[in-house]
Amino acid sequence: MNTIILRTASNYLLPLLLLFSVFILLRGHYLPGGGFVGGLVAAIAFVLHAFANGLDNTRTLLRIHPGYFMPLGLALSFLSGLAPILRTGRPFMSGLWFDGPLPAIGLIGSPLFFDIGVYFVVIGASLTIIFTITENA
Amino acid sequence: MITEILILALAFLGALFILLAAVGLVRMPDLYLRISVTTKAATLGIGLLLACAALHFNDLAITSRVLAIILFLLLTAPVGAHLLGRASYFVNVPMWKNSVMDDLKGKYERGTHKLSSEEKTDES
Amino acid sequence: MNLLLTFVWAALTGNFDYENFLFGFLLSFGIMWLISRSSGDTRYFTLVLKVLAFIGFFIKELVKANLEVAYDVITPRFHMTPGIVRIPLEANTKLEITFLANLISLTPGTLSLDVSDDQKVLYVHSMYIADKEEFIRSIKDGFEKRLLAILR
Amino acid sequence: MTTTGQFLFAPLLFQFFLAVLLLFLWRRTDLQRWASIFGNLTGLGLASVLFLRVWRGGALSVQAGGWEAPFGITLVADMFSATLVLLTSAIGLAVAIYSAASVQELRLRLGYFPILQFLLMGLAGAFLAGDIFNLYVWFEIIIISSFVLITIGGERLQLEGAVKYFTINILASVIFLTAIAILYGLTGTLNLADLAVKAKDIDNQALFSVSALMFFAGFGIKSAVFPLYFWLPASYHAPPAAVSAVFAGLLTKVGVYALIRIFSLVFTADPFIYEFMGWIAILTLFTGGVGALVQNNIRRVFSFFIVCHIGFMIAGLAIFSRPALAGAVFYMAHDIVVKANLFLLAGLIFKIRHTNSMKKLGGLYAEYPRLSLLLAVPLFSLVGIPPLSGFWPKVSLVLAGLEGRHFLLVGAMLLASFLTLIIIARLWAEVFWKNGQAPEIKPNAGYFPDMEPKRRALLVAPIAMLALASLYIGFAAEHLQLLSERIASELSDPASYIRAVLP
Amino acid sequence: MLLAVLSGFIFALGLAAFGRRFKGRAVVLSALLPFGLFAYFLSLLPGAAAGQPAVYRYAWAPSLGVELSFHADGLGLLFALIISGIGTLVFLYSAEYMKGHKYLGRFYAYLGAFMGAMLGVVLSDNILALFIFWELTSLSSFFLIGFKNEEAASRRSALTALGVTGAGGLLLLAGALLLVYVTGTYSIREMLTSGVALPEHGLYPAVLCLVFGAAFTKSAQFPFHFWLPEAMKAPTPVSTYLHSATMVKAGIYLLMRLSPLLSGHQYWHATLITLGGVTMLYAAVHILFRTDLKGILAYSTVAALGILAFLIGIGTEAALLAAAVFVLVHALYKAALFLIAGIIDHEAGTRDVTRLSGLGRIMLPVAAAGFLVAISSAGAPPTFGFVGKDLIYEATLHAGPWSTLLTAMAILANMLLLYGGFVAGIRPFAGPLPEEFEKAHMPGPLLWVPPVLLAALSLLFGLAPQLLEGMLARPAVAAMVAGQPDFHLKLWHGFNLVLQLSGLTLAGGLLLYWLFRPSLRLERRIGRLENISPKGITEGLARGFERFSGWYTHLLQSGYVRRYVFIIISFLLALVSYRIFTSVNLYIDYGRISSMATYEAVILLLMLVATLIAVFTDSRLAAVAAMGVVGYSICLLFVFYSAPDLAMTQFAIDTLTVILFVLVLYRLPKYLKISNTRGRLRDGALALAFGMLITVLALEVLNEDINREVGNYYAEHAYVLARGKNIVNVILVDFRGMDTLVEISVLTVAAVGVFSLLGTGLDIKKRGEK
Amino acid sequence: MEILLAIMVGLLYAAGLFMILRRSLVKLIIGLVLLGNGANLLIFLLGRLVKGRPPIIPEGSKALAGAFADPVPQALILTAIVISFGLQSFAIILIKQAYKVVGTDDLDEINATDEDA
Amino acid sequence: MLYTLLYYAVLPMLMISVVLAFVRFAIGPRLSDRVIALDLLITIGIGVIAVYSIINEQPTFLDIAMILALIAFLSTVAFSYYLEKREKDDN
Ligand code: NA
Ligand code: NA
Repeated sequence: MNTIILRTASNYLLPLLLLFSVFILLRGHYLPGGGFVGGLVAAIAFVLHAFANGLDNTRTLLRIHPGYFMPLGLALSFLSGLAPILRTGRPFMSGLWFDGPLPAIGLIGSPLFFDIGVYFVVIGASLTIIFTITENA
Repeated sequence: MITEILILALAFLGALFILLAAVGLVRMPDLYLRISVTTKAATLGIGLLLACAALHFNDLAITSRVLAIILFLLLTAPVGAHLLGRASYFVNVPMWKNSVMDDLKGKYERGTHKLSSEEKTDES
Repeated sequence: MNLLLTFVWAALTGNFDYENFLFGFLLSFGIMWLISRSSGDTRYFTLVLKVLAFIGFFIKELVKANLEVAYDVITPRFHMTPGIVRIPLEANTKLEITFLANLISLTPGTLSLDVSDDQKVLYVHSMYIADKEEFIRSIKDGFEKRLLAILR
Repeated sequence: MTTTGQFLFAPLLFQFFLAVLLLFLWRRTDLQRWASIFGNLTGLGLASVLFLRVWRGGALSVQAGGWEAPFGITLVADMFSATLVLLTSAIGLAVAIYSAASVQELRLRLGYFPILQFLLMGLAGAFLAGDIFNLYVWFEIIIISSFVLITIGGERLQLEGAVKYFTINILASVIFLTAIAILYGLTGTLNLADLAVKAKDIDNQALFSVSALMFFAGFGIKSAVFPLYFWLPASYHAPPAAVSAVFAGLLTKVGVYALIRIFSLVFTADPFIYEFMGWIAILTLFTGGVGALVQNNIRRVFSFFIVCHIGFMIAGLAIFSRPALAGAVFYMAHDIVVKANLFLLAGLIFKIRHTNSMKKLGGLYAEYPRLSLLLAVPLFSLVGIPPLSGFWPKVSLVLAGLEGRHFLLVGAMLLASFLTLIIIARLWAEVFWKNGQAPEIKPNAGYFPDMEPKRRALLVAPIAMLALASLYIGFAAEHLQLLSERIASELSDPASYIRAVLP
Repeated sequence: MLLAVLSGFIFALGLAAFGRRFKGRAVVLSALLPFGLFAYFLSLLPGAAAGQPAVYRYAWAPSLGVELSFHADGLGLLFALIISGIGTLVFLYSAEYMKGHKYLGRFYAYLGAFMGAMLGVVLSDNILALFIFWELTSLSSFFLIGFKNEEAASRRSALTALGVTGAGGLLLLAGALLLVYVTGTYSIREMLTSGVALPEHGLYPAVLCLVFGAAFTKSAQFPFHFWLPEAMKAPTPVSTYLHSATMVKAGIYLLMRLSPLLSGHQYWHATLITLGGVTMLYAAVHILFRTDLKGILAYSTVAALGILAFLIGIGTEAALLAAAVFVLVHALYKAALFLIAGIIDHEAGTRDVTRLSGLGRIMLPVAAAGFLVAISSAGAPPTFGFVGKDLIYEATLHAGPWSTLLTAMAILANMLLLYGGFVAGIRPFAGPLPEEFEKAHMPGPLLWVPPVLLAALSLLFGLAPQLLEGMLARPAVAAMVAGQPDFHLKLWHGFNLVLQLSGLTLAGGLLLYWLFRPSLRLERRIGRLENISPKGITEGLARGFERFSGWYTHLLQSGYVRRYVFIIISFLLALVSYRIFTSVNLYIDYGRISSMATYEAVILLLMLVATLIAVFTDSRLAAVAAMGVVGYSICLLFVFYSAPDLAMTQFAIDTLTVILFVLVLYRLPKYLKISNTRGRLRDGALALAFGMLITVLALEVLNEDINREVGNYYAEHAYVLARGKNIVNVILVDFRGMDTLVEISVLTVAAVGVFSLLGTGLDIKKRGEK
Repeated sequence: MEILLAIMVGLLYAAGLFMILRRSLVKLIIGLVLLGNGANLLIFLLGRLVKGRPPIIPEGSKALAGAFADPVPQALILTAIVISFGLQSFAIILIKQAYKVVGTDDLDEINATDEDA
Repeated sequence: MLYTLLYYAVLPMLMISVVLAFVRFAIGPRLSDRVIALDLLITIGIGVIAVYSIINEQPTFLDIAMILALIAFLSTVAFSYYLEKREKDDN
């Protein structure tokens, strides 16, 4: 849409929303949120950017095709599930935690990486779907 | 106690503004007026209600969250109103019969939606 | 911008610890890096505080205008004289125009419909246009002037 | 948690790994081909190891995340599951090879191989799931992958078929989910073994068996039983042959598997259901057979046969005696191999003649005598000409039917066998015997006759592989019968399953 | 013995692999296989005669009850010898007859497989193994009948034969398994000796029906006989082998084999006598109306099969002896007649008896053989046929109250058989040689020696029937009756009633032969009755069934998704409501119902109206927006009822869905006004009923206590063990992380699917532009 | 509340089904969405309703005590929602593409696959 | 007192607003009217959540309000996009 009002606003909304999405992702283990919602919010941020600035600009911004987020996220989730098998021989997806919380993020453990994987898959999938539709619409 | 009264007053006021927006939405005779009425009244009302929550919980984390929400609303509500009003104009949503002027008439280039800034274009 | 985002991060998490600030800084740095590649101008939010101050002024205006509209909504007869007005702009950067337009929209009774492609004219829908020139002047002297004073 | 239990993850996680790997290889379709073939070969190896371990040591179970049942998600491999996982891997390998030779480059560039791998993973997962909601989730990955595979390439016929396939399968999912809601509302647990234990303590048994009926409907749609089968003949001929082969061999069997699993483990108390299933089996056998009789396109013939022959498995479940279950399981194994092969065969015929219409086909026997003999194996195995594979389970099923005095059911099975015989014989006469004409030559159409020998071999090898498998099933029926009997005895004694899951 | 039975299959497999090298001398040498078998079976005769038949057992699939257990008793060996003996001759004959044929290897492979299957049928002791071989005979005969597969008629008759015998085969399967169920054993011998009095068993009629169904179809009894004349489309050696000497006798064999178990009840005897009688007379009369040599022989075969069934039905020792002997008699003369017909066809180029004559001048040995077997078929002394016919009359005369009628029937049938034999074996050779056949010449020895050999045997056994008595006939009959049979085979019994009847038969038959001329006119006349013949009726039924199938299939498989959905939901609705209203006690436990706040009511109202708008609005966008409202209302419900994570996700996803709709919709056309009011009412009724069902179910479930064990465990352990406080999130990433892993895979696949679905569109477009 | 919600769930099922039974592809998808919503709400309802007590362990405590909403159905619904989203997006694209290729929104005209060729 | 007044005065006012906004949604007449009504509905929803979180002493619910505030506007954007694009293509 050819309106500078939206375009300008979206330039500020995008970082804000992205930030917010990471926030939601990281706190998910303690409070409402998590990879799904976080990923959705991030995806929505990019969709908004695409509405305002056109798909091509958003593409350039992302540099890689959003589709690549999906295998990336899947691999991350997969590895975080696999780690306990490799490390301790416990079953797939057993929780594996580092001792002591990290500042600002909290406890680091395999479920967190799992959730980050989810985050990426959700971003990748939503964006792939919406971008594909937009460019074919 | 004082905070409680303050909260109540703000909440009441906020709800009132929202109610106002809702009544306006129903009563206003054309779309542009409806947009005009609702966007702001509701934004104000929500702002007040959220402020209540911030006051009530009295917690920095929550206050900052409330501020963030208000900030988002201030940022997005007018943009949304602008987009919808503009789009509605394209699809010829009519204005109220008592409207006094339409400076925008004929300024859009058909097809591309390029908007000219000329004061007088060929009136038809 | 980076600092602002860092601040927002801290506000969101509600934790103003040193570490959290650092993490927020790194995070927003990352996001900025991601974004700044596409948009050229970096002369953003040095005026953040002024903006916040302006918001204070604005809330006052907001309440005032709201009451005006409320009266019309509640009373059975409409007193309004609506229409779309062409307002020439002094503001010329995108940011200025966007701010102005949004503020006009946020004020009850007025709605920014669009900005011309050469960014010289703002078209506004308003509920009360008793006198066109008078209305245009109220916008230009009220919002635009104050806003530009802050932004420039 | 023993290390043997851990091994249960291997086939499943390997499939997942392969799927993700193939996604990473998005643009490298040449690498995808080989990754898929060798990956599935490895997968087959892992599945075989799992099978052998279960064969030697009895049912295995493992808790994902290490949370004890019923709190975590349980994966269970009893003989039934392990067998089906093995068969899935075998079909997966065959189809991977066939796909490498036959699927158009355009489709490969749109993610054919990764999606196929996700489908295979979903199948393996569904067979191993020990948790009803986890089963639902596996079903969903199966469904979505099959949607994608059915539409990949985007031709008109595919899209039309997909709309029907899609609508009805989603409906099935909703029914399944509804049934889960009711079940959870009644019992508060999702673990199958735990459900089996808690089933007896439910006060409102009537309501419990109502939820069983909802499951029956949901899985019945997946298994394409009468009157829930419509989507299948409407869509299975649409996608590429390799895809149809996976669908035909495995998708409906997942539904049958689920039916057998829950109606032997969780809902065993209500005789009404089995009686009712008997009628469903009769009508399925009849409707499928009759439907196949009037088709002209050979893939549609096979589609209706899928419906028809599901009736045999449902019949076995309906009779619900140990020999009947053995028959049903045996039939399932046979049907997986043969049906998959039939669709590969239809694809091969299409590559040769560029049509699947019986009216237009002909002369294959004269032109390709040895190939024809190879193709005769799955065709006549399907009929159950003894001693080919389809014959043996019928012995168990008919005998069990007679013992249970389900004479009408036996009659329906015989009628269905007769119709199958006639239809396949006619198909043979039309496609192989009748004088045929070579199709009009279209350049670059990817014909069998124009193919280089290596590609031809890749195309024929999986058919030969599956034909050998069905010959093995037929001539060494004792092996599979022993296996089926063991599975049947495990199924009719849920205690062993429960013991494997709940300590 | 396993090797003996399987050698045919091994031979066939070998040919399938090396078929191309199979020509010239190799073909002739292949006859060594059946000959070797013949010799082997001969060597087994003494054992069988001594009551110690050779036995072989191989456990193939014991848990399915299938063993390859072979048991060479007299009855089995009688058939095995016929199979291998005639097989030898047919192998030899075919080497010349089919010389140079493109698919000679294939032909011999089928023959070999068939021979193996047939041996399996007659030697198997395991009833399932018998069934297996039985089906294999059907299958190999399908390939043999359809050997000239480029001819449509040939394909059709192969299908007919397979249809009839295949149906019978399935009946046999059921019958065999029913026998297994009743007697508790898979071994036929054990069944016979198990002491189960089957005729008194409740399932006896069922067993009988099934066994008869199998035997009658295979052995071409009326009204299932029609496939046999059709099967004459096969090459003549095939007709010789399958359709006269061996395969058609499989049904007879089955009846003979099971006779001790199943006979003794009037169902058995009455059915066999009646149907056998009808078959022999019906087919015998048909002989008169045929002009094609093979057609005549086919009908006379059917008649002979009728006689056999008839004899088994009589069931006395004499009758069974007559049957056993007649099997051999018929095999010898009918095989010879077919071979001769083949020679005539080969040399003269026609099989039309109205045109054939005088060929005896060219091919004297053939004519001699023809003459001999013709009189054997006529039952005239001194041939083996005479012995057989005498035994038949002997049997019918002592068949109890109906003996006169039965004897009369037998005489009539025999007269017509005589006519058929003469027309086929003598007529083509007698009389003057027409010009058109002058170019015909004496066939090669591979063609003429086999019929001559058979004719010689007919004569030999006629002159010295006692050769067969001890070694073959007695053990064969012993297998069918209790105790040791007591009889003597002789050519000359003295001047008794039987002899007089033989004379009568000969006189009548010869009279018929002199007076009656086969003609095309008659053949056409009977052709007009085709529609009401069993064949016509069966074909009509089949066509009707196919029409019905088409109608039924299209009725259900209509192509309309909504109709499918309608049927599926109706089914579910009927099933579940039936169950609910018959077995569930319906009530609402108000104690468990929580109160409701106004705001909740408002949200529900919102949802309700929005749903109605989504359903009934004419604007698609309004429907999408209404759908959005439904989603947002649900989101609020989630907020009220303690599900913040759900509320967030629901909201985000609802918004994304709306966006998706909006992005796609503007390309799609507006709603069409297409549904009619009646359809809407019907669908609405179903939909409402379904919705009500769900409501009722939900309310009933809410009456019950729920077990909160799992949820409580999570609440207790989420922080302690899984280190998270948002339990829903902990479930998603830890307790039930498996679900989530699959779920994100679903999302990935969906996204890839969207990409590829639209990607194809792009590619197609590009292709179109280029 | 439970009664009304149960009725609402029933209505969602009914509405979804009714839409699927129409001839328009767009309605079909809307119907599927409504059905999915109905199923999710049903799980929610049958997991029993608890007001204002989200299953989140409050700050400072190690376990959740007293009344709280059952987290299991919530997790299930969350999974189901995301899955339906995937399926629905695919469905939406499917109808778009079907309309483009087949040229109609009328389901009754999409029946070539059931005709024998 | 806070609870009572919020529950019996503020919440009902919000609910009346919801109903009113929904009336506009239901009667339309144009898509734009529905969109603006939808937008208002969501906005009111934010308010309801805010009040609800005070009533139930559950600050976590404010997070949901935050998500609503962030995303709500996107559907408005989408519908506007739709209107504009459709009009553009029609010309
Ligand atoms: Na499926
Ligand atoms: Na399926």
